[in-house]
Parts: sequence; C-alpha cells; structure tokens
Amino acid sequence: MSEAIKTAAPVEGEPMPAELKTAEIPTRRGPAPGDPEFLGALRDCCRSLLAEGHVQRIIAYRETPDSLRPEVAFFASPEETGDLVWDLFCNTNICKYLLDYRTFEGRIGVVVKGCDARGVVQLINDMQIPRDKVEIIGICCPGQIDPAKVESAAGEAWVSRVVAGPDSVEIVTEEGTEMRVPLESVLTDRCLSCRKPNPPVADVVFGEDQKGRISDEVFEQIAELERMSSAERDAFWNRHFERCIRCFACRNVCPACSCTKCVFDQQEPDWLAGERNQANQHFFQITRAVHVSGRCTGCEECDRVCPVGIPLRLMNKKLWKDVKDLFDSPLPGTKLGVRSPLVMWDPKDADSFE
Amino acid sequence: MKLAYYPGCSLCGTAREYNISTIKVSEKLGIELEEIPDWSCCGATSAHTSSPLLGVALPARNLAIAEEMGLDVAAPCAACYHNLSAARVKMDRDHLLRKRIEEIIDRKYRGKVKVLPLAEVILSRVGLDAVRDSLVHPLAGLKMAAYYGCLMVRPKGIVDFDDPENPTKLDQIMEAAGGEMVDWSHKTECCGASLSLTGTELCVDLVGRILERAAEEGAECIVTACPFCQANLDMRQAEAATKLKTDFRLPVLYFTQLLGIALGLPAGELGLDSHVVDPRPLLREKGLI
Amino acid sequence: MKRIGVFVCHCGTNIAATVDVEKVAESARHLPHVVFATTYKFMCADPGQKLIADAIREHALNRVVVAACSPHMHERTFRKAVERAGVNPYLMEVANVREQCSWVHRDKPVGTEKAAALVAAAVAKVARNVPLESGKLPVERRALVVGGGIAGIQAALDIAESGYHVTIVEREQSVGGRMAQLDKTFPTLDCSSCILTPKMVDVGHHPMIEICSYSEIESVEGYVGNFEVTIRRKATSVDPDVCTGCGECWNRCPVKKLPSSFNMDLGHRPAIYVDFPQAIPNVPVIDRANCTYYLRDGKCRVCEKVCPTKAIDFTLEDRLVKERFGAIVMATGFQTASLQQYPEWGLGTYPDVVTGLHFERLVSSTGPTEGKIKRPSDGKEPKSVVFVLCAGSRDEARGRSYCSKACCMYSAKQAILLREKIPQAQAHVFYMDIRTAGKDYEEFYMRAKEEYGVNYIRGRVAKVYPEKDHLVVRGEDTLLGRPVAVEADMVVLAAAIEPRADAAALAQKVGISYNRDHFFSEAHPKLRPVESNTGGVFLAGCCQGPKDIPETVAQASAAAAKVVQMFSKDALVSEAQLASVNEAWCIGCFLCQPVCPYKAIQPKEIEERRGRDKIKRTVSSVNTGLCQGCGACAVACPSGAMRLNGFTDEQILAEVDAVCL
Amino acid sequence: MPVNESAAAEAEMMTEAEMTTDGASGAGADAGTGTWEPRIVAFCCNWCSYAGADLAGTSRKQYPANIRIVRVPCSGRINPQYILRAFQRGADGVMVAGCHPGDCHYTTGNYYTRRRFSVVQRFLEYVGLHPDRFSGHWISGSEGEKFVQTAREFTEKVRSLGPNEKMRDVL
Repeated sequence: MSEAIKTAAPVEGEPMPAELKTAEIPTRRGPAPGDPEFLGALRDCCRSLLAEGHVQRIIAYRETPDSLRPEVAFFASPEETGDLVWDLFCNTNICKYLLDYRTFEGRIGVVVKGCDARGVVQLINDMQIPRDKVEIIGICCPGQIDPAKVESAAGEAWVSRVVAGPDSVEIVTEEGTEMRVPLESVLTDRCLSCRKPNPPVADVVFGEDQKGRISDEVFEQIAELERMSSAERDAFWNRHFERCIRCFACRNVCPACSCTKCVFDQQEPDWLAGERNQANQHFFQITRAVHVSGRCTGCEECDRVCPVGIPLRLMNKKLWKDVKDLFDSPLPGTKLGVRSPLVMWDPKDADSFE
Repeated sequence: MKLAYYPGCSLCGTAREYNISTIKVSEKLGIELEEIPDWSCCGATSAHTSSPLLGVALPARNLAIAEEMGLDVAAPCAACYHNLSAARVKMDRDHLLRKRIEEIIDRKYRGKVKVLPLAEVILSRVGLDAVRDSLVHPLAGLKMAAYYGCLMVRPKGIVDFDDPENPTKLDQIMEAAGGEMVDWSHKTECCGASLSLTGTELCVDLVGRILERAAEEGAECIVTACPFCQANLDMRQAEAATKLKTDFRLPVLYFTQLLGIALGLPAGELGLDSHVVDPRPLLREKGLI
Repeated sequence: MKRIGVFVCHCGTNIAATVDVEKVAESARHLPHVVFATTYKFMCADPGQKLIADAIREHALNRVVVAACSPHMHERTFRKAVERAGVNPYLMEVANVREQCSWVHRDKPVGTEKAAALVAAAVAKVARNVPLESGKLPVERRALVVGGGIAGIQAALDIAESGYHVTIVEREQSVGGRMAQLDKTFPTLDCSSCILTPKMVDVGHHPMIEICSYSEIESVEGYVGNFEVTIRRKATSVDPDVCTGCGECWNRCPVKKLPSSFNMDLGHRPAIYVDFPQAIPNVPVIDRANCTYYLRDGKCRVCEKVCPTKAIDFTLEDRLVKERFGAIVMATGFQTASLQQYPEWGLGTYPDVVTGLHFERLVSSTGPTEGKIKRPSDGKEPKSVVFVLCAGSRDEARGRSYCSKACCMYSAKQAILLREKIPQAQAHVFYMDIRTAGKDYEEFYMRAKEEYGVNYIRGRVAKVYPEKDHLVVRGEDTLLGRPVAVEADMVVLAAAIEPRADAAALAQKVGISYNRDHFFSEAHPKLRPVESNTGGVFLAGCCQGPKDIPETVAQASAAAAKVVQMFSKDALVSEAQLASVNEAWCIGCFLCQPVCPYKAIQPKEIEERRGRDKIKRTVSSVNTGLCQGCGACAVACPSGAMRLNGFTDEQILAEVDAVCL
Repeated sequence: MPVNESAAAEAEMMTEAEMTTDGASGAGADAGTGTWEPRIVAFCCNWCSYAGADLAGTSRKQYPANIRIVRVPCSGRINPQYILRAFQRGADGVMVAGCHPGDCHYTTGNYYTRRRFSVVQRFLEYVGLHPDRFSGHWISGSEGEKFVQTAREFTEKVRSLGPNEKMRDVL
C-alpha cells in the first residue's frame, strides 16, 4: 500500500439486512485530486490491490489521444496500471460495467466518483453484485468538466490540453495559446447542481469530503413545469419525446436498469411496438422513468448520454422529489441494504385515492 | 432560540400579570420572543360559535404572519393556544378550507409553523435541566396543585400538549422549580369559566369542587396556564367558599409568576399584587419573597 | 390452432331484456379465433351446460367464453362444465354481461354494444390463456391448537373425537383459560367451573390429545397441510412423568406471597404452583424469577426435600420442540384493557376500582375471598357498587371503536350476584346502550332490573374520585339530561375485551392477518367466519373478536369441523392461478420478495448455459403452497419475469386493447 | 341447476321513472349520431371493487355504460403500464379501484397500490396528462352505491374534457 494512504474511520456505518451484510473494511484515505501525489497514489493503490491479489480486475479510466476524453479501461495486471488516469474528464459512470462481471470469479475494483459510487451501491442493493466482491476505490469529486463547454470556450481553435486548478482552468490550444476560464463555466450541468460528490460507501477514499454545489436549478425547472397547464406540459414533453430515436443509451448506462431481458425488448407481451409515434414514444419514456423510480440514484448519466438531448433528469428528479416527499426515504445508493420505497409501505402513507 | 410571540387579548387585559411574567421568565431562560406584528384576536370563545369560518380565519391570519416571520409561535394563553392549534389542524385536514381561508385573509398559508404553549417551549426547547440550573430561590416547601383546565389538553387531536385526562407537564416544570406538587383528581375538570356570567350558580359549584379537592390533597396554592381558569378560580373563590361553608384562601397563580420567583426575578415585577386572593402572605410565609 | 366458442346467456330476461343477445353472438362470430357462437335461455342450467359440452365436441372447441352473470356467481360452474367436456378448466373465461351490463344499463343498443365489447375482451383474454393444473399437496393429519381456553379445549376435543391427533399449546401452567376464572355464567347462573372442569379432564385424558402447557409458539414455517412448528417448552423444574400432583411442594413452599395472576393479583400463590386446584395438567411449575433456589444460589430446596417422588429437577431448561401439523386452530383468547388512557376512572390508582374479571375472582368461591365480596382496599363489604359499561369500548376517539359484546350481560350477572350475596347493597350500572341479543338474554337483563332492583343509569362516567372512605362516581344521566354523582364503595369497570398483548406478533409468526385492533381477521365476515386468510389456519373464540361462551364454543366446533374436513381428504388441491417465475428473465433482484404477503418467494440457485460454460446464479422461486395469487410480485418485477398465471400481462393487455376498441 | 328467475321478475317490475335515469349511450364515436362518448377503463380488484360493481348490478343501480371493467385479483396487480396502454389504445379516462387500506383480501396489496399510484398519478400529470383523466378509488364489496357515484362523476368529468389525445395511438 502507498504511504500516502492512511486508515480512517469508515464512511459508511449503516446497518444492512442479513443478506447484504458483509465484513466492514475500514476506509483508508489517500490524497485529493489536484494534489501532486494524487495520481501516483491512485496508481499505487490499484497496482498493489492487483499485485496482492485483493482484486483480479480494476475498472477505471485510461488516457486516449483526445485529452478531453479518457476512456474506460479494464486492468487485469499490476503492470497495466501505469496507464491509469483520473482527471476532471472522467465523466463516464462506470458502475454498469460491473454487470459484465456478474459471473466473474474474482473481486473487482472500481474507481468511482460520488455519483458512480451510488450506482455501485444501488447494484449491490438490487442484489446484482455482492458487496464483498467489489473493492470500491472512491474519489471525493471536485466536479467534472464538460469537454463540449471547453471546446466552445476555445472557439475555433483545437484544444490540446486543459490544466485544472481549484477555481479556474487553463485551456491550451494546439497553437499554444493559453486562456483561463472560471471552473464553473466549464463544469458539466449535473456537477453544477451536485449535492453528493463523495462516495457514500467505499473501501479506499481519495481526497477529503467535498461540499458539492448546492443549486436548486433542476428543482426550480421542475417547479416551473409543475406550474404550467396540462396543455403546456404536454407540448413541452411532446417536443422532447418526439426526438427520441430509441437508442436505449439511457437504459444501458442506468445503474437501476439491470434486467437482462428488458420489457422493451420483449415480443410477448408486446409492451412496446417499434413505430415511432407519440403513443409509443410516451410509453417508452414514461415506463423507463417509472421503472427506475425509487431506485434512481440521480447520477444523471442518462441525461448526459442522450444523443438527442432529452432532459431526462427533469423526469427522474421529479419522480425522486415525489418519492422523497411522500415516503421520506434516503437517496437511492447512499445506504447499503435499502430497498426501493415502492416495495415497502406504511399504514400512514399519503393517500391520493378517493 | 427565537419564537413568534402571540400574547393575545387576555394578556393585555385581565391577565396582564401573565404577560409580564412570561416576558420576564422568557428573557431569563434565553427565549427570544418577537411579538407578531399587527396580531389580531384569536376569536376566543365567541368567533367559532358565531361563524365557523371566522373561527378559523382569525387565528389563521396570525399564523400566516408568523409563517412570514419564519418562526414557530409561542402562545401562553390556553385559549389562544387552543384556537391557533384548532385552526392549524382544520386547515391541515381540509385543503379546500385552507384555500378559502387564504382568500379571506388575503395571505398565503402553508402550515409550516408550529404552535406551542409557553409551558411546552420551556419543557422541550429550554429543557428542565436548564431550568434547574438557573434556580435562585427554589420553591421548596410550597405545595401546589397544577390545574390545567380544558383548553390546554382537550380535545386530543386538536391540541397535543399533554395527556387529556392526566396531564403532568406543568407539574414537571414546577417540580423542576423546586415546588412540591400534589397528585389530585381534578386537574382537568372544567371550572365553568365560559358560564361565569350566564350561569354563575353552576360555575360557583364547579369552582368549589375543584378548590375543595385541591385543598383536601394539601395544596397551598394553584398554578395554571389559562387566564380564564385563573380569573374564575380566583374571583369566584369567595362565593364558592361561602357556599361550601369553608374558607379556602388558595392563591391562584400563573406558573410563570412562580417560576419567575424561583428564577430570582424581583417579586415586584411579576404582578403578584393583581390577584383577588393575595398570594403574597403565603409566599412571604414560605420565605420566597 | 385456437378454436373459441362463445355462449351468450339470456338469464331468462335478466340479460335478454336489455341486451340483444343474438346481436352479441353475431358480433362475437367475427372475432379472431371464434368458430362458434350461440345463445341460450339459462346457460348455467343442466341443458345449458350440456349445450356447451356438445358444442365443444361438435366444433372441436379448445377455448370457451360464457357471457353471463358475474364470475363470482358461476365461474366455477362453467369451469367444471368445460372440464367435463375435456377442455382445461382455465381455458374458459366469463364475460360479466349481467351485473355489469344488462342490470346497470337500460338502453338496449347501449347495453348491447357494451356486452359485445365485454365479450370481445373475454375472447381476447381467453385466446392467451394457457392450460393450468392444480397441484396436489400432501396433508399431515395432526392439528395444533394454540390456546387452552374453552375455545381451544372444544376444538381439540372435536378434532380428537374424529380420530386425529391434536396438540394444545397453552402459555400458562394449566388449561382452562378465562372461563376457569369466572364464577357463574349468564343467563343460567350455572357455575362456570362446574361445566368447564369435566371438559378439562376430558382433554387431559384423551389419548389423541397432547397438552403442552407452560409453552409458547416460537416459529411457524410451511404452509397448509404441512406446517412445521417450533414450540418453546418453558422449563418447569418439575418432571411431569414422575410428579403425582400431591401438592406437598406447593403447600410447603416458603415463598407464599406472590401475586396470583389467576386471581388477577388479588390473591397469593407460592413460588412452586399450579394455577388453581383443578389444574390440568396437575403438575406444578416453579416461578424461577421468585424462587429462592434460583435467587440465592441453590439455597432452600424445600420442595425437593418434601417431594415423595423426587420429581423436582432444578436443572431443567427451556426446550425447543419441532413438530409437523397439517392445520392450526388459533384460540388465544383475550385480555381486558388496561384502561391506562382513562386516568379519570382511576383503575390502578384507587384500589377499589377494579375490572369485571377482578370482580369475578372476588365473587368466586375459589377466589381469594372465598366468594365473599370484599373491597380490595380494606376488606370491607361494599354497600354500593357502580358498574361502568363500555369501559374502553365504543370509544373511537381513544382507539377502540368496537363493542366488547359480553359486558352488558356479564355486568347484569355481576349486579345480580352482588344483590344475592349482599342483599342490602345497591347496584348501579352506567351504560350507553344495553345490548342483549341472545337467547334468554333480554329476559335476564329484565330480571336484573325488576327482580333484583339494579339501578340502570344511561350515561357515561366522567370521573371517579375518592372522598372520605368512599369513591364518588360522577357522570351524566342522559335520560334526565342532568349530571349525577353516585357514592360507591367499589367501582367495577367492564373493561374492553382486547386480544392478548402479543396477538399481532403471534399473527406475524403464523402468517395470518389481523385488524387494527389486532383481532385476527377471518377470511370472509359472513361466509368464512372461522377461516383465516391463510390456508390451514382457523380461528376460534375471542382472538377473532369479542364473544361470549356459547358463541366461542360454536366457533371452536366449526373450526374443528373445518380441520376434520381438511384431514378427511387424501390430498389438498392447490390453487392453479398462482405466480411463477420465468427463470431465464429473472435477474435475482428480489424486489418481488418484500411485497409478498405470504413469504412465498424464496431464492433458488439454478445452473445455466452461457456460451460453452455452465454458470450458477440465484433467481426467485415461488412456493405454490404459500402463494395465494395476488400478483403484487408481478408488478414489483421490473423485467416481467414474475408472472401471475390466469392474469398474465399478455392476458390483461389483450383485454385492455379489446375494451378500448 | 339453480337459475335466477326471480331476478328477472324483479327487473320487469321496475317503474318507468327508474328506467329513465342514466340512459347514456355506449362509448366511442356513435356511428348513428356521430356524437362522441368518452371511453373509460376501470381496473378493479376482484374482491372489493369488482364485487362492489356487482352489487351495483344486483341493486339495479344505473351508471353510464362508458365504464368498462378489467378484473384483476388485487389492485396490487395493476401495472402502471396498463394505464399507459389504455390511453394508447384510446381510453379517455382510466380508473384504478381496490379495497380500502387495511381491508385488502391479500392483507397488504393495496398499500403498494397506494404508494405506486401516488407517484404515477403525479408523474402522468407532470408529463402533460390532464389530472382528471386518471383517478384512484377505494371501493369495498358493500359499496355498490359508491361505485355508481364514482362511475357517474368520473364519466362526467372526462366527458367535459373531450377526447384524449395524449399518448393516443391513432387519432
């Protein structure tokens, strides 16, 4: 283990039901992103986990020729970890790759941000992977940068690299010109309203707890929609839904969608026909959102990956807001051993029936 | 801790000593009371009997202002506490009523503030330990009967201050102040205050029964949190005693007055001179003033 | 090839008057897969059923729709009819064109159009039906009776007399229950023990009955016909095989002054005790919490020394016994409400305020006062007693809305007993209403008033408080419209009958439902009053709701009859419309598990081929003995791997499509 | 086999006055007159609400024929996607009905219904369905009258909204 990693108190101490109970591993803490020692310590940590046989695979990120877009990579040996990176462009939520290892015999390490870690916890809570099979290498996330925002800030010029500081980023173009822009101006939309940047459950944590950015923007947008008339809301969503090409990217990245045979892929029953009419578009969109309600971790990965820009977070967060208001349950993925509030009940539940 | 203060009409009139002692005791215990600006009558016992809507609208207006202040409400008077709570519960239960009331009072009401009797503020927000820690003259040797009456505790579901039949919270506070509480059966019997003028005979009987029981259990005075009860038990006491061929001389005090003494407030500032049955001889005898 | 036949019933004129049945049949003929459609005056009558059978043969039908009355009425009839004609009974659907069409819409064209739509929906559904088979479940022909009061005793005797083995689990030292505590019974005033003890002796001696007294239910697993029950046999410190019940030990035990719960704490018992002299089994137990041996490290041992048969064994420990039963009768009885929410009546504050059960012990010749009515505070004979009815009952505001049913009668009885034993004493009864529904009950109440001069005051009691050496009972006489105050030496509260404090916990162990007051719920309030919603669990006595002795005994015999009926079959037929898992689709998320009210969903490991490899994974599986077919699991399942046979997604969607056309 | 002939006699004995109430015609576009009638799908649990509707029938209480009942064993069996499907296929209003909370034949099924549909109802409204087009009701087996009232009121509400276009397959 790297010298930089010290033992600290566990981040997570919630009780779990018997079937989810695993041995508690004390959480160790490493340096924060931004610290010059950070990447070395992260690589050391991953290397020794593999070398000492604690894990047989690590899911993390690797550099690509495009410095704004590192790729997800799977590390099987200690030697490979020299490639491993973690910077402010690790936008991809990698937790879903764990499902490829459902039948893998060894343990798997995952390098996760706060949002990704909730996904891992949700997969554990949905019993898709046992807790003791995953080594959660958590990073207290200072916020991720949207490459598109960087590129538009650079205008016509090609971006060669970006150096991120605590409050601002320096953009270096191919021509070698440098420009400095505030960090907030290039952060992804989801990071700008992220309240939970720290992994709620982890075996190793890098960095100290981040405060997150408390913005109510999403909820304000939702409230604005709620204030509209039915017809206006209908028009709003129709405008978005009609663009859907049913690529299913939203489903595929979602930590709450772990079915191997999705209802949208079934012929019998014929839930969803192929034709792209408003009825089917609605059926798809509403069903997807309702299916994950109560288990959606609010990572907004679906919103990020949607190629046609449907504001999926306005649906997911609306459902979450109602679930929370009605049943007072914790954000999915923030506690081990919590099941969806929709498979529980209380005699005192709110009643909208007449 | 800051609360919106709703004194109500009684505390500006017949129960002025309750107001004075409430303000002093609160100051002493670190309760910051900010009077609700432009507060209006809670409707007392007359509004709801003449118009159910008025009975909700009057207290609702005060609640809405408190909501704008963003503070929970402290209401020392039992009747005010009762009416404010009742309005709150009714609007909680009936969405349409709330809408209607909002129109009448021309203010938004979201049901966000709590209404607390002063005793509850002391009990749950200040804490009895804090009361014990600030005692200057513990009320040692003073035997009192805590009298709750009707409005503080009934009906359950409208008010939730204490057990409707066997309340103990005033007892707990006065015990913390060093007093000796008698356990008695008539803590919540009606004193007939609302019939004081129209059915005086009956009212005197009721008062007599309450005082008789308190005296039988050895109480030397009565503590209360209700201006109606206080006035009634105090003013009708002589008549009741005559009718029962006895002589009670049981001073009837607001709990804040005795608490004030225990906390070391000057006796002159607690309105002890405004009672029909003068409490001062008893308090002097006990060495408390 | 699906070949559907549609049979439209006229139901005399019940359907035909407002629905053009011929038109409905004609429209059905154009529906997909329908090869035959006809109408008949009474489809449920013999000729109607024959018509269906003939058509099945003639037109080689393999699915049937009957458009007739509600499926609640004749679904079974028609299922049997098609089965006799060789079609799986679950390939028949009913279109409800009477209750939900002809009787509620009088405009004939409108009714006809809707009837046709309902038939189309049934046709669409039946086309997606698959044959279902009922499973067969073996039956363990042994019954468990929980509770040894009069309900349990009666049920056990009836089952045992039919030739089946019964185990009674009783929490206390002896069977007998509440009835053993009572003095006389209404309306005959015969002695409660005199009629109960012979029955207790019968259970004690019956070769087919085993009594596990001083025992409790630890856990219940399994399902109808096949329960596996763990019974905790609490340590008695006495070897029942050796003890003769001679009584030396309890007569000589130096710890004498322990409150006797049998006597409602009004009398005393030693540390080694039997509940009462006629106890069955007549084997004492040691109350370890109060026995000197256990409190002071092995000192005392008097009982051991005096026991002529060396039956005392201080080393005995609790034993957990696992047994299999086919049926369970719940007969856990009642307790009276503590009335803590009624401090104004002073129960627990003033010793002379007691409950009806206390009064029974005070008036009983086996009680602490040997039948002389004395008030608890000073042993004085009361000269005025106030009985308060509905003490805790019929008071929605304080949590109990129900009537306790037996109190009107037993309070009348107690008032009569008081007047008989102390003729100069006054008896006052405060009541809300007097309810005397029952044979000879009204007459009994009239006797209390007229012969015994019991003073009935209609009104609630507001307050009981002491004054000098007596109590004052204040209330309102609502007939006179005036407050009243009565001086009393004793106040007897007819405290509400409520289930035992641990009834809900026990119900959860057994897997039966209970209402908000924690009384166990019957399967149907009128037609299945002694069955619970869980197959194989039956209810008897006050655990199901307040009742008096004759009703309890009747219900116990009824429960026994249900058990015997079950045991008389070779095997049980399980419901066919149950949940099942498409294992290929199930991802083992177990969201279905918490929603199942019957704990019917368990994990199951399966082996699966994945390319060239074989892998093991965990999926849900449904225990068809436990599943009742509600379908909640099917909705909780995100992938639709969980299906409810008979109401699958395919079937329901087809119906939705059809009714919307 | 027993047959119910007395019920027929009863039906014939009804007065003219009773016969005239609620003569609503069937749902959908009426070919004869061209007037539009709302189409309403009601998902009813077998033990309470379906029985309540049966009771309305045996009591000969009249309600609009626009309501078409789909029977499910328990309201907990009602998948929210069924609601979407009904709107897709042309329903103008959808009702979900089950046993009163605490009275579920299967003990707890309707508690899940209540949770699920509190969320779904708000969500349907949020994506632009008119709130009056979907409603949930607790109707027991003894509440024939409540079923009738609910059916009448709901039909009238939906009628006043006109045909539903949201989510609908073909218009």
